[in-house]
Amino acid sequence: MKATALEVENMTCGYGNAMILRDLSMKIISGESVSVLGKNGMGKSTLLKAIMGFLPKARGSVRLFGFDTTRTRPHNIARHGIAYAAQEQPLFTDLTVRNNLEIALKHPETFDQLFRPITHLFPVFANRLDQPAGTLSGGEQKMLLVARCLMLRPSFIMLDEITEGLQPLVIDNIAEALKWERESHGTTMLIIEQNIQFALKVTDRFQIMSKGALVDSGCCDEDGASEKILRHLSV
Amino acid sequence: MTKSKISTQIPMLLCLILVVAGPFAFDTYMVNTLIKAFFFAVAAITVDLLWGYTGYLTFGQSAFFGAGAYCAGLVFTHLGFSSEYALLAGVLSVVIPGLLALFVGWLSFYHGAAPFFSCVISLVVPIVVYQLVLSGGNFTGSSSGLTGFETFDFEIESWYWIAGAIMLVAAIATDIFVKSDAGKILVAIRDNEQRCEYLGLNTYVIKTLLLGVCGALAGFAGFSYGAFSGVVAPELTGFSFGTEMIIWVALSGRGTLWGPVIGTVLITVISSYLSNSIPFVWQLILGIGFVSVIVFLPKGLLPYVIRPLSRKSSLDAPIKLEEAKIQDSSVSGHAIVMDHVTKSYGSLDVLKNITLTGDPGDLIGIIGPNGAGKTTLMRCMGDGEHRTGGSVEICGRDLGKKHPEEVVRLGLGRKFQNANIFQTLSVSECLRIARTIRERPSLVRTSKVLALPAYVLDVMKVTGIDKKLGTAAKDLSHGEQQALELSMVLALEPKVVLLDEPTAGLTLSERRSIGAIFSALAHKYRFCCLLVEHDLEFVKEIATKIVVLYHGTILMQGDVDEVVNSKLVQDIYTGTKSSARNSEAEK
Amino acid sequence: MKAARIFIAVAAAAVSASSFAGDTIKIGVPVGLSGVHSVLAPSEIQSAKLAATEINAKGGILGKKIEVVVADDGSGAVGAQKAFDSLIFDKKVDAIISSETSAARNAALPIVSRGKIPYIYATYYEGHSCNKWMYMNGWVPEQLSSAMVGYLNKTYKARKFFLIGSDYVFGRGVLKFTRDFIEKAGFEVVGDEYLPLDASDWTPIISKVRDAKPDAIISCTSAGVPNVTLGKQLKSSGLKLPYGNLALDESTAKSMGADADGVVIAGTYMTSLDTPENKKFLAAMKEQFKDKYQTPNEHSVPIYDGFYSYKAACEKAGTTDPKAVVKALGEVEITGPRGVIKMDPHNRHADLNMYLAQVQPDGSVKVVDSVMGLKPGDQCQF
Amino acid sequence: MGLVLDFATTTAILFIVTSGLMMIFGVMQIVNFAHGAILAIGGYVAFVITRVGIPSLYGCFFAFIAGFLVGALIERFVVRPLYRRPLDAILATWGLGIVIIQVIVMIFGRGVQLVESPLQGTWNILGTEYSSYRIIMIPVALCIGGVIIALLNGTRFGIKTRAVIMNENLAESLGINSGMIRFISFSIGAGLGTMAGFFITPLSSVDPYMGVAWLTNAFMLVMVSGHSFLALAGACLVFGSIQVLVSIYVNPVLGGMAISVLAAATLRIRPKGFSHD
Repeated sequence: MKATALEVENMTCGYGNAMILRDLSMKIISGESVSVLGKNGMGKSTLLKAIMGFLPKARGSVRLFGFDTTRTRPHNIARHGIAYAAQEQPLFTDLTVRNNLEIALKHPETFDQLFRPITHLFPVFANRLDQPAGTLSGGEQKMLLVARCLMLRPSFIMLDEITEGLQPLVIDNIAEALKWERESHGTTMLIIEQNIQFALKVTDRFQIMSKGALVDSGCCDEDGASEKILRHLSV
Repeated sequence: MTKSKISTQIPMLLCLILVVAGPFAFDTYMVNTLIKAFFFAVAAITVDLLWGYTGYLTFGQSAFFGAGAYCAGLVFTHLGFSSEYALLAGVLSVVIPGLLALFVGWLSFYHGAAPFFSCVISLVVPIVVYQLVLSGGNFTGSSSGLTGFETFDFEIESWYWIAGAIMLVAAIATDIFVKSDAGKILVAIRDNEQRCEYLGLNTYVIKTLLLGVCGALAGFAGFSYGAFSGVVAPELTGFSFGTEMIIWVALSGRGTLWGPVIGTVLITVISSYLSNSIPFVWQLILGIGFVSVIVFLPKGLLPYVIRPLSRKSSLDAPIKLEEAKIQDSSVSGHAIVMDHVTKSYGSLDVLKNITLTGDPGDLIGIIGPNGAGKTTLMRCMGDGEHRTGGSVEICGRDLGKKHPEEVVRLGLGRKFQNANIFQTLSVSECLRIARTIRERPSLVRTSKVLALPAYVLDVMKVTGIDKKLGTAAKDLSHGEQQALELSMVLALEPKVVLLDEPTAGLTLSERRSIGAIFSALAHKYRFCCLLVEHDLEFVKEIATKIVVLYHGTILMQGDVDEVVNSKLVQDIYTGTKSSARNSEAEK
Repeated sequence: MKAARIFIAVAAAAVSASSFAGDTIKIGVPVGLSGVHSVLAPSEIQSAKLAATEINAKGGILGKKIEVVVADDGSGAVGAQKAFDSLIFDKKVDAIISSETSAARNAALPIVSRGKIPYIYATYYEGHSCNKWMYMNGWVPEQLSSAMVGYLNKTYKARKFFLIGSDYVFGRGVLKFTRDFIEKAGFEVVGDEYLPLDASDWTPIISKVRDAKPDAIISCTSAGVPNVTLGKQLKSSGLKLPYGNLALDESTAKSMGADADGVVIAGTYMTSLDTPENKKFLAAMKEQFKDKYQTPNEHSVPIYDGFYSYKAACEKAGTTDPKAVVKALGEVEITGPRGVIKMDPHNRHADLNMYLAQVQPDGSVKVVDSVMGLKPGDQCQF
Repeated sequence: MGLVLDFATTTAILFIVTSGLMMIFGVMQIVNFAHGAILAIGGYVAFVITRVGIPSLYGCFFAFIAGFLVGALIERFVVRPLYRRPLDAILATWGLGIVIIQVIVMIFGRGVQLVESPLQGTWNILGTEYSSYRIIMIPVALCIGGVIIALLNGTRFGIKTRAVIMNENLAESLGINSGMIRFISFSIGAGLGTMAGFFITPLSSVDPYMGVAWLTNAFMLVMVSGHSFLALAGACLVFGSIQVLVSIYVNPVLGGMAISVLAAATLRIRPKGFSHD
């Protein structure tokens, strides 16, 4: 039996005393890729922030790779091998592309070695390392974000609406990169999405979130997965 | 007895006994020290009012105290002493520091001034006054100050009773004021200035006036001090003295009025004894005490001294709810009209050409994905300075560049996303402050009756907060807090109500009851409600009209069915729209 | 409640402390332990203690031992009020002998009047301060400015003077007198500038001196920090002008060392005075304070003299009754390290010997001129 | 020429004195009101070092280390609980300043100590004799500025620090311990403060209250400069020069408050002050 990567048990949390997530439980096996889908404002981003340690938990617990991280501070959670791409302000726009990629590395001297595969996945960065990240286009910034996650050689990647506002080509590029990562390193992933096609492409199973709770789930390759999701997302 | 009464009466009684009995119990030295301490205590009261109650950290009260003292020193030195000149100096010592304080207030408080900025200004004021005194040469006596002028020829006992009476009057008057309905506004400003503005209170005018009064009071205390001691020195105007006042207030308990009074007197007395025998150790103890209190007991010591005495705290006499007469509420024409409203940050357009109208009885649901500009849209309705183009009319009147507190008076109420209330005030106090623009609160009395419009009473009844009038707002559940904020907004008797994600974080049953309330508000009481909401099902059930906002533009507006069934909205909600739309945008 | 208990305890302590009265004569010595005068405080306390030890060793005053009570006046008016209040009304001293700033003295006078005890102001000051309980035994500008201006003119042919002072009663008072004296003598004042008491950056004033091109500088800052910083900054500014400092004392000069090289100072006391009284005084100082010995100066020696004047007055009056002592203070004459000190009962000031000296590169002081028995001019009328 | 040198040296001295305060304010938006006391510590380090006979060139390192250690203690025990209460942090650090000053008084006494200037005399700059020590302050300020900019832009610590300044949550999510960064920045800021105290002592004298006079001006300069050290240098130049001009041509006392008043006026008109963003 494979090890558990993430285990959330009866977690209740939110901002101040407004609880966004109520009694939420979920489990991800090591090597799995899971998407969480749902409409806006249902608490999807809150879930990632809570796992990452940015929100205090009123009740319940979070375990990452067997460690209890319910009260661990974000930087220590990051050191458990978690790569997280937030939806808002995920890059240091004033720092260069290189600095953005390098800043989280444990051993900066391994930069060149780690960067080599990235140039294959996202050739666009090969000769733009010294450009401030803020001057990249929206799509390039999202790619940089994925690149940063991959360069950490993480055991667990969490992406928050990485495809938001992107061209189909870029979305495909990112999907390819994530597939490559899973094939070559077997990385566990938790992906928040609005884009159903993308989610089905890069994850094994999906969960639907509504009003702070997980209300449905399914396998991405089962028949009618797409329809099942649409039922929840449409009105 | 109630908690608040005990915490007031014991210290008040102590002060009274001290003031009456002092000359019989103490020797000349102690009496001398106490007289000065009483004058300092008056200054400390002003610091407490400004900082403890209103939340404005000021280093500057010494400037006003010193200015008052110099009024005494300058008049008596250069014009001489007589009863006419004494009167002149006394009047000047109130007028000059008062005007100076009003000027400082005008500098420090304006729409959008950061609290940090006001604090910085308060630091500069004593420096400027100090330097002006120093540069005054023989006129102000420069570094040496003014000494040896003739002054009131009272016996020391008389001085003691005069000083004590001044302190008691100042303290009791302040006590009455901070407990009155109007005084609660100070705490409201400290707790949540933004909410105050959106309740129609002009907070910067209130703060400026308060500073003016506090400046005048500190000035009078300074005048008395100068007249008593016969010495007016630049130190009295300086920044160090200003921070000393903060130390007195912080150690004994900010926001507790009698704490600073007693604290100031005690600290002044103790230091007058210890600063001669162990001067450095005493300063050290005071410094360590101050740091520890700030770090560990931000409320100061008094609340911890008083607490054991008031274990059996119960509520004040219950407040009675009553129905208020609503002023003429008919709106002819549109309740709100937005015409080509634009908001941009630099080259980034957050809102583009928004045009929509709302009528009494409308409940308009505003939906759209994250970052569509929903909250920005609300802000453009609530604050005239926010939009960068286009025009807004509320109840037929142009929004112009009006600030929130003026917009509220046009008939707009805004409920924020997070429960935006006054944490430390009780439910009834929160509601009373919300009624300020309708019913002028008393400066001296606490009213036992709270008159609210019928629909507010309805909301309170449905949500159960009418049973919790005496509870501090911070002790309510999240749902109750949302209900409280809604009640506060409605207590303004608005015509247009903005509701920003009012159901976020609520339980299912709470959502249902709040939905019913919204429907009633629009349909029964003819408000024009604008509701920003993610939960389309919720909107679908209660809205009369839906506006779909997407990337800063109105993608669609119309009937509920029309919108909900459209392909466009389906696409947005299932994510298929986003890629298509944006690829266009990127080209 | 707890607050009340503390309060009662403090109040009780206050009452009990004040009800003490012993068989000693208490003499209050307020000094500037903090603030600009803090440089001088140690030497002042030593003078007072030496005088007390010597007097007690010879049986005290009228058979009673004397006790020195020191208080901090913070070198300013507000602190002085606290110190005098405490000394007179709390510690119940019999007399006060002090060498303080003028602001401190002025602020304290109303308290002395209320306390009704003898007060000897034992240092130089700007003059014309009068109180029926107070005597002075230090110099006033009438005695000093004439000596300094005369010397600078005689030695350096100086006719254009630049005056620099601390902005306080003493600085302004002395320099105003000096200015009048210079102008009366037919010379010229090309500038006078003041900085606040606590200022330590003299750059702007030094720039002005550079532009005004005077023949000599006369400064009258507060003793202590301003004196040191001005000296240092003048030295490092590269201006090489004759410089007379009316408020520099020997020990400060010594600690400044090369920074004070060449500065002309004036006063009624120099350690190098060759009189038996001075030699005996210096020996006793070194004997009593050993390695803690502070160089005696224009502030501390008058305190020492003040103790002996007070002793003589008590013995003449045969009592420590304040009124009688004040009367007697104007009648007695003592001989101290500075020579004969006799304070006038009406004018309240004393005739003094003035010495002019120049600081050497190692910080020591060499007497270069002297004027004996200078009159203080009309100061008070009692 | 004298005036130009006055401008340049005043700017340099102001920059030296404010850089430590800036370091702390820039990274954590906390104003360290113990800065005055920290300057005094530097003064006393200079005093002790000249007594012991260590060449003053090394002295500034000792001063830095002393300040660094004191800063570390302050951060750990006083400032850390107050990150979310910046106004209280001002008060607590001010109280701490009182404590430090009293401790100094207890060890060294209330009096004024004198420290020999390591560089006596004057230099002739284009025909003007000018205090050599003041002139030396210009390269010292440039050095300090250069080292800080190199530290923030060229080192890994610097990049992490800038990351924390720009977006603390993001930095945390990348495994950067923002608490540690703050701790180190505060300590460095305090170290810069003592070093500044060390450098200004030969210009004046050493006494426990020596730093307090500098505090408000330093505070106001930092306020108008926002996060940027370049803006700080600019503010020091502009306000320092105005201070010199007002002091010479109007009144030295008014010169003393020129910085505060102008900075406050600048903030009223342009709340962001000198910083670009």
